[in-house]
Amino acid sequence: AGGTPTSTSGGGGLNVPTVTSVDTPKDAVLPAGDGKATCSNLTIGYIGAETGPNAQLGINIFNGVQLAIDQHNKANPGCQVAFKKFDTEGDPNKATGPVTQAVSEADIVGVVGLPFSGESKATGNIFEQQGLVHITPSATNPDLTKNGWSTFFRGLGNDSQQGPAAAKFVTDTLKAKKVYLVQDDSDYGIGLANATSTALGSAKVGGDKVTTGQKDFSAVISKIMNAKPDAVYYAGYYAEAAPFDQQLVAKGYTGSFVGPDGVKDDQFIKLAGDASKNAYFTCPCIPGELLTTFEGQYKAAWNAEPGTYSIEGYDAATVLLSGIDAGKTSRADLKGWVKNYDKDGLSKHYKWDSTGELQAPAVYGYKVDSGKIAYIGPIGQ
Amino acid sequence: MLELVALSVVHADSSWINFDVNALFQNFWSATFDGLTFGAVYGLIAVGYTLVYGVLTLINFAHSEVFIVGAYGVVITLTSLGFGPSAPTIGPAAIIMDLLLALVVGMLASAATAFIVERVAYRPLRRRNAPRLAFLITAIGVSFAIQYLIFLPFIGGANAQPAVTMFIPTPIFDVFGTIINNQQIIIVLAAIILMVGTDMFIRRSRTGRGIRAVAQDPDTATLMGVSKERTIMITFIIGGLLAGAAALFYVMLVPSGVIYNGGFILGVKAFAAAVLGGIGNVRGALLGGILLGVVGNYGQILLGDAQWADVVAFVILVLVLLVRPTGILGTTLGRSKA
Amino acid sequence: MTDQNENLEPVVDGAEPDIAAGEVPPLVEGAESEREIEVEVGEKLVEVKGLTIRFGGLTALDNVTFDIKRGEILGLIGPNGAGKTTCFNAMTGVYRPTSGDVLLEGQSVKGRKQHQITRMGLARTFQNIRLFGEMTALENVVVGLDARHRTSVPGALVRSPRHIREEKSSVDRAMSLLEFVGIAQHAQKRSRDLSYGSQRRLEIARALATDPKLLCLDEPAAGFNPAEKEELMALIRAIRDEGYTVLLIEHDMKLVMGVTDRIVVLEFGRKLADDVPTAIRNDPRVIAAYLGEPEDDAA
Amino acid sequence: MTLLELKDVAVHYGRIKAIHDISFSVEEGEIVSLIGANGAGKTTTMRTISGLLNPSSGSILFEGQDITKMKAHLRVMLGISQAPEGRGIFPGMTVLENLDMGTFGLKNKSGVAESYERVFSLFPRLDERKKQLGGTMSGGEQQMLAIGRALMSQPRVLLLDEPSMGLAPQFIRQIFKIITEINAQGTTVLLVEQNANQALARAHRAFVLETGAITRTGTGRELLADPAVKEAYLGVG
Amino acid sequence: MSTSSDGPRPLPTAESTREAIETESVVTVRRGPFRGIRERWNELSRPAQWAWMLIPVAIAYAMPFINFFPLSTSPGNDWPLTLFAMAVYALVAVGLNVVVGYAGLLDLGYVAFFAVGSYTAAMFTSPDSPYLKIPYLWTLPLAMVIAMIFGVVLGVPTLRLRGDYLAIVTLGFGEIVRILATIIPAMKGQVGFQNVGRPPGDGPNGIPIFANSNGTPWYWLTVTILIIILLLVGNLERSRVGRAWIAIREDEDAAETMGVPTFKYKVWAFAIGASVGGLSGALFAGQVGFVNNQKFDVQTSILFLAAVVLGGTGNKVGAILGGAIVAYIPLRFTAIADYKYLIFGVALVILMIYRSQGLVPAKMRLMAYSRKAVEWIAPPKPPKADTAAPEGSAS
Ligand SMILES: Nc1ncnc2c1ncn2[C@@H]1O[C@H](COP(=O)(O)OP(=O)(O)OP(=O)(O)O)[C@@H](O)[C@H]1O
Ligand SMILES: Nc1ncnc2c1ncn2[C@@H]1O[C@H](COP(=O)(O)OP(=O)(O)OP(=O)(O)O)[C@@H](O)[C@H]1O
Ligand SMILES: CC(C)C[C@H](N)C(=O)O
Ligand SMILES: [Mg+2]
Ligand SMILES: [Mg+2]
Repeated sequence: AGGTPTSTSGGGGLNVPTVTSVDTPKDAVLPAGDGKATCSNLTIGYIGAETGPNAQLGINIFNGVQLAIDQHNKANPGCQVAFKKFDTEGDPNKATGPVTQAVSEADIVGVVGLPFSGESKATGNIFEQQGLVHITPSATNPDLTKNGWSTFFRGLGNDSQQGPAAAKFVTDTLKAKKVYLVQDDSDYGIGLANATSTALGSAKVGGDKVTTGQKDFSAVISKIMNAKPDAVYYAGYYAEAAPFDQQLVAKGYTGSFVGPDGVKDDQFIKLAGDASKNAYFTCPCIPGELLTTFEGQYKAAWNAEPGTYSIEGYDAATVLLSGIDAGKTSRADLKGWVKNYDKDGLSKHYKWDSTGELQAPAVYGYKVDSGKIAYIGPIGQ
Repeated sequence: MLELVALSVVHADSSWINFDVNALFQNFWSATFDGLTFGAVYGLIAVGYTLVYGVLTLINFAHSEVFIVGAYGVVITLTSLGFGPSAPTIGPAAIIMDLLLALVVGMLASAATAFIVERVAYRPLRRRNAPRLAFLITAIGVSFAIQYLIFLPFIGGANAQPAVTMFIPTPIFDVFGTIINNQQIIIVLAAIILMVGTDMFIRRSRTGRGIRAVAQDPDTATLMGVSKERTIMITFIIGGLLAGAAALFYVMLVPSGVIYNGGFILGVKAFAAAVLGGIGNVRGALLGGILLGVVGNYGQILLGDAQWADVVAFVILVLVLLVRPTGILGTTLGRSKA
Repeated sequence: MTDQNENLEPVVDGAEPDIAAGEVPPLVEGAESEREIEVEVGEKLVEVKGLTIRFGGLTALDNVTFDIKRGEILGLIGPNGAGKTTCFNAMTGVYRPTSGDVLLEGQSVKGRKQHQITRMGLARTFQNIRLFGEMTALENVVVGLDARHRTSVPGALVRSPRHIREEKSSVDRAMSLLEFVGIAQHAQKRSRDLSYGSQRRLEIARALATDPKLLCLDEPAAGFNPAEKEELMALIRAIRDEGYTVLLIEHDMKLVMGVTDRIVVLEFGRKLADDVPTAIRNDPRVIAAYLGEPEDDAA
Repeated sequence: MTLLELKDVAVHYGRIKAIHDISFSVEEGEIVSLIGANGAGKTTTMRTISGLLNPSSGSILFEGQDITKMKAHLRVMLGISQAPEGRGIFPGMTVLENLDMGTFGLKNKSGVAESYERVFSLFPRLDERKKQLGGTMSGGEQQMLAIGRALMSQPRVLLLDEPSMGLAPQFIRQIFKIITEINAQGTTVLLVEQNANQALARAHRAFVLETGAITRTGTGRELLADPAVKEAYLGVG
Repeated sequence: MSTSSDGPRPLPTAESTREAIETESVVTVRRGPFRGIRERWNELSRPAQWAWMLIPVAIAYAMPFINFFPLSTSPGNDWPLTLFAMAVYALVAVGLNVVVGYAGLLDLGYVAFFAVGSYTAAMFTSPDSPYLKIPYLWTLPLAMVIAMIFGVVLGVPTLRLRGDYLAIVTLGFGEIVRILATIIPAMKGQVGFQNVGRPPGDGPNGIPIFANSNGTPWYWLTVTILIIILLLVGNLERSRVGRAWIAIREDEDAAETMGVPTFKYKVWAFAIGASVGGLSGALFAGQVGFVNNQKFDVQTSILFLAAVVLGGTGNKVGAILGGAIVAYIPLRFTAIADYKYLIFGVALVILMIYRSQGLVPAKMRLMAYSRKAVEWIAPPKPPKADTAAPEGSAS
């Protein structure tokens, strides 16, 4: 994804050029397809958080899925695909019920989900047993593809790819000599932190752990202030990253704040307020919001900016829909279809290896620029 | 019990627990002052638990939601007053006016919630002479109901409210190389003033005596001319008012903390604070809150993981209770034996 | 079973010797004391030695010494606040004596847990009724009986033979006790719903169930009218006749004078007198401190 | 004039009918005694008058005003004060605070000082123990405190439920002296007692309550003389 | 408080004066939806009662096939798995009822024992754990033992605390266990343990019988265990142990004075409750097949408590009912996710207001042979409802 470089100054007094617009990959597959598809009573499912502490991440995703399906059905009068959601609250312990229910419903041929690594772990074998293909738009724990599941596909790079890229970005692009690494207690955060930590090597001057749901970061912050780092990398979600960054700045921190896909969301800016000026993001995802068409459609549908993983959800659904359009209307066929899929999506090129990992996931950089997430460009393959 | 859990599962890698005394020394004072600030907020919330517990022997789990509603009140007011993510451009006087307004709204919002909860949920139970546990479960039900009412997309939604910056904390003075900013001072002072006021009210005022009487023997209190219903209502309202105040300060500290389920854990902490200080005792509530805040911070820095904050806090709580079964300032209600 | 090993080993339940099948109490007249007490009738059963209890500044009991002879009914009287209940509490382990000691058959109760003291053979009723409100009268009594039972938790879990034996025998024993205090017909009522009088009787039955060597009654007649007091007097005598020793706190002189064999008078925590009723009645100090002019003392 | 009047008042505990449509009245300045066996319903009657229990039927009038539906704490304001059975001491309050609660309902606090003096002179023990927690007082001391507290509220009518319970003989006599005394000072008294002799001797009028119904009425002396009453409540001999 | 000797009014206990006011009216306490049934039930002979019990048991086992619209949780959630969840919650409630309902100890950290059970199952069976592996079914008793140890370890220091001080301490303990699960690497925090063991056996299609997607066998297993536990708890209830517990609940001081070693029995209550909690945890872990720190939070503890009280504190049948309902409501409404917890909360409030005593008001039978007592009473009327209750027959 190329674009037109401009230049503004971001956090940490650095000067990182931003890319203001990304042109939609020309031959990216879109849900609409050719409009000639025919099929009858097929359903695509979303299984994941609708409620619970991480509801918003789920909402971002299924809104993307819903959008794709609506576009498809609008364009293909002959093929009306139904959409059905199952709530797991993002909790592994609550996931088996909905998943079992979903796989037991014959008309569900493909699933987008599950968003979180934990719940994906807990339920992957159920999909496997019933041969139901599912593409996760966001679960990034590397081990997920090591279970030998033939039905599991990951629609984005995993943490072991993002980590090194992030490290490189912080040290090279942001020229940080001293990096402080903070992680939350999610497997996502942990996995990512480990990958990043090793890649950072000596540049890492300190590390700390915070908790999902934590609001008071004063203790961590006072340690950071003593360590005087140039950059803080936070491996976790925006729910904690936002208050963290905000309190950090309130305490007079002047360095830059870098977060991963879990943090890269408009919510982060909303919640961190002005503090977010110093923020950069790494993400194995391309900027949905910069794809003007997609952003427009999404906004029109949900009158909200596309959130983290909205576009991954949209793409995942598209992969499945295009299969249906191609007449792959049985679970087995659709699974085969995804296995051999090799096309551009809006966010990236989708081609999976035998384990279900994307073959060439890239990692991209972002920064906050005048209250918006601005695209910097690819920062690692 | 800590040790046992540890032993049972950790042989080789004990890297998870480290005693970084150094870090503690380096950050001692900042940890202390931050602990004070957050502790003061816990304390304000704790009063609600302490008072309601006093009159109903009820752990009012809905109080955390009373608090969060107040927080929503504060944020919404400030936003509508033009506050946003970036620091306001208006003059200090104007800011103070607006903050006071927000404070009032927050307090009223919380108080109203507390009042309604009392009327809708607890009073019917009293009418039916329900047992204590029935009250407890109702409280839990109310807590759920309010949380997920806010959760509904067309009310609060799954997201936290956008942050509002009230003012940029500016350093006032420097203690042992640790900067103390106006925000911290404001919060701690305000909390103390509110607490002392409440404490006075409970101890001195006629209503206060009524509250204590109902707490100890509702029936006899009635025979003394105390209106049980009215007294209970007032305790809920006082608790609500303070929770609302706490909400403002909390939003000051954590502008992004205003989310449908944002009160619960805070509530648990506050209740712990109330017990630590001696349940039924207003001063105890503040003391307990501050203690939890400070000690939690120490533990967290010493042991190097935010999670430890709660562990340490609760262990302290247990130890204190084992030494003083009724909390630091708590007195047994003189229940003589036989 | 003998009291020796009963008292020597600190009584943890399950540790007591077995009730031989032969000793299952006789049915209807099953109320009499089952204990073998080695002190002879008329000898010292309990010795209160220099008992002192202070609450902060206040000395509730000041070096009080008296003893209770097996088989007697000893009255403990004195003005309000004299220290009677406190004395009870010290004997039954509710309060730790500041100094002094209480001996039951030569065994000190000091440092023993309340429940152990009860098992040693000191049972009491409360000045204010304290029954287990949700339980039936019968169950209340059986809780008392359980003090003598030794089914372990695992035993109960698997309904061991001993458990079954004890459960069966306890019904008979409990019913005979209820009958003895005269409320057998209420056996299945929740104790909370019983009338005040019945509750007082139930408390006595429950205390008897622990099969005490000494039964301590704290103002059992409070709130009774004279007629009812008459009945109570009869009951207390009957208890004594069943072989129990009784310590009685009571403000009603008619009752005290009527049933006690001997009276100890406390005033301001000190022992004022210790003598037979007739002597006490005419003891000028007692009259001054407590009774006042007898002829006024209606009822 | 009639100060307090009950008209066919019935009281239920759940389904149990504890009081069966009783009616009686108390004239201003009287001492009226209510005697009866355990469980007869005396306490229930008292609690109903003071408003702790609601009658299932019938009505209660105070100075002709219907107070059947009036909240208990408001009745106190009218001058109905009760020393409850079981004393109802506030265990966590000191003796002084307990007494102070007695003045809670008073509109004008004038005379409170006198009340204190009066109570303390009646019960020196309370004076000695001003700072002791109510819950740690002895049974009898608590009884004194309960009565003293009732007096603090300068009531129009004083409801005493077994005031002599747990008191030592000389105090019992004193209590009854006090009762006549305060009555002489103009306070109307409704007295529930097991100590029937004293109660009847001191009462202008008295009622016998049996299983929730009034079975005998008369002046104190009449009932004292009544053989049936003697037999049932005074104890033979 | 100490000094009320007020005739037949509910006896004020050490716990709270308020109790006394609450239960002014005895009859409302006694009434309950099943009152009539109780009466008739007690007329029945023991064997007859046994025979009758077979019906509900049969229905219980048949539940997976009773899967129709208003009742069933599909399309939101798989019905057999829902039933399993309900059964587990029921089991939890039965265990917690021993602590809260019988001994009257307010435990807000019960989830800790559930967690201990889950982790026991996970760490001894999951390939993700370095420790020695044993067959899953063995972890059930093991979980009980380990949880019981935890119960004692928690109980000994804390059970000296009275009333709600205990509540907050247990709540803290619950949190500590969860947090340690996060901090201690060996317990793998949110990463958790995958492929937790299951009972042996494969179905025709090669899918294990006890696959985590196959609710029915898990449900039957749990129901069976539940019944066994019920019988055992029933035995305790009708023994000196049960009486000691209730006595402690009613008036701890008086109990002590009546020779009940209160502390010892409180610890027992804790230990027994804990072991049942651990058992349920192990079952749950087995079905889900994955264990991490996410489920063991305060809310869950509180839901457990809600289950007990909802059903009727101190009543086994009630506990089962309560547990089932608490698990059921949210799952029933998964389809309308946004509203499910709103509905749940409101339901709790309404149920509590209109069934303050719980769905099945407590009526413990504390004696095995109380029927014998009847012979003693020249019966004006047959023995009151006090003696037996529907659950009474579980002996
Ligand atoms: N826990 C305590 N703290 C302080 N003082 C106490 C405590 N318990 C009892 N006292 C005091 O000790 C004295 C003795 O009390 P006790 O209850 O033994 O009196 P008593 O002889 O039973 O009187 P009564 O006949 O009224 O019951 C009383 O003055 C009481 O106030
Ligand atoms: N809370 C209650 N629930 C059910 N029945 C009750 C309750 N309180 C009292 N009763 C019943 O009401 C009747 C009257 O009780 P009450 O206490 O009024 O009697 P009393 O005359 O005061 O007796 P006492 O002389 O023992 O005080 C008794 O039969 C009692 O069993
Ligand atoms: C929604 C995503 C942030 C989830 C996260 N990547 C995980 O693996 O759990
Ligand atoms: Mg006494
Ligand atoms: Mg009475």
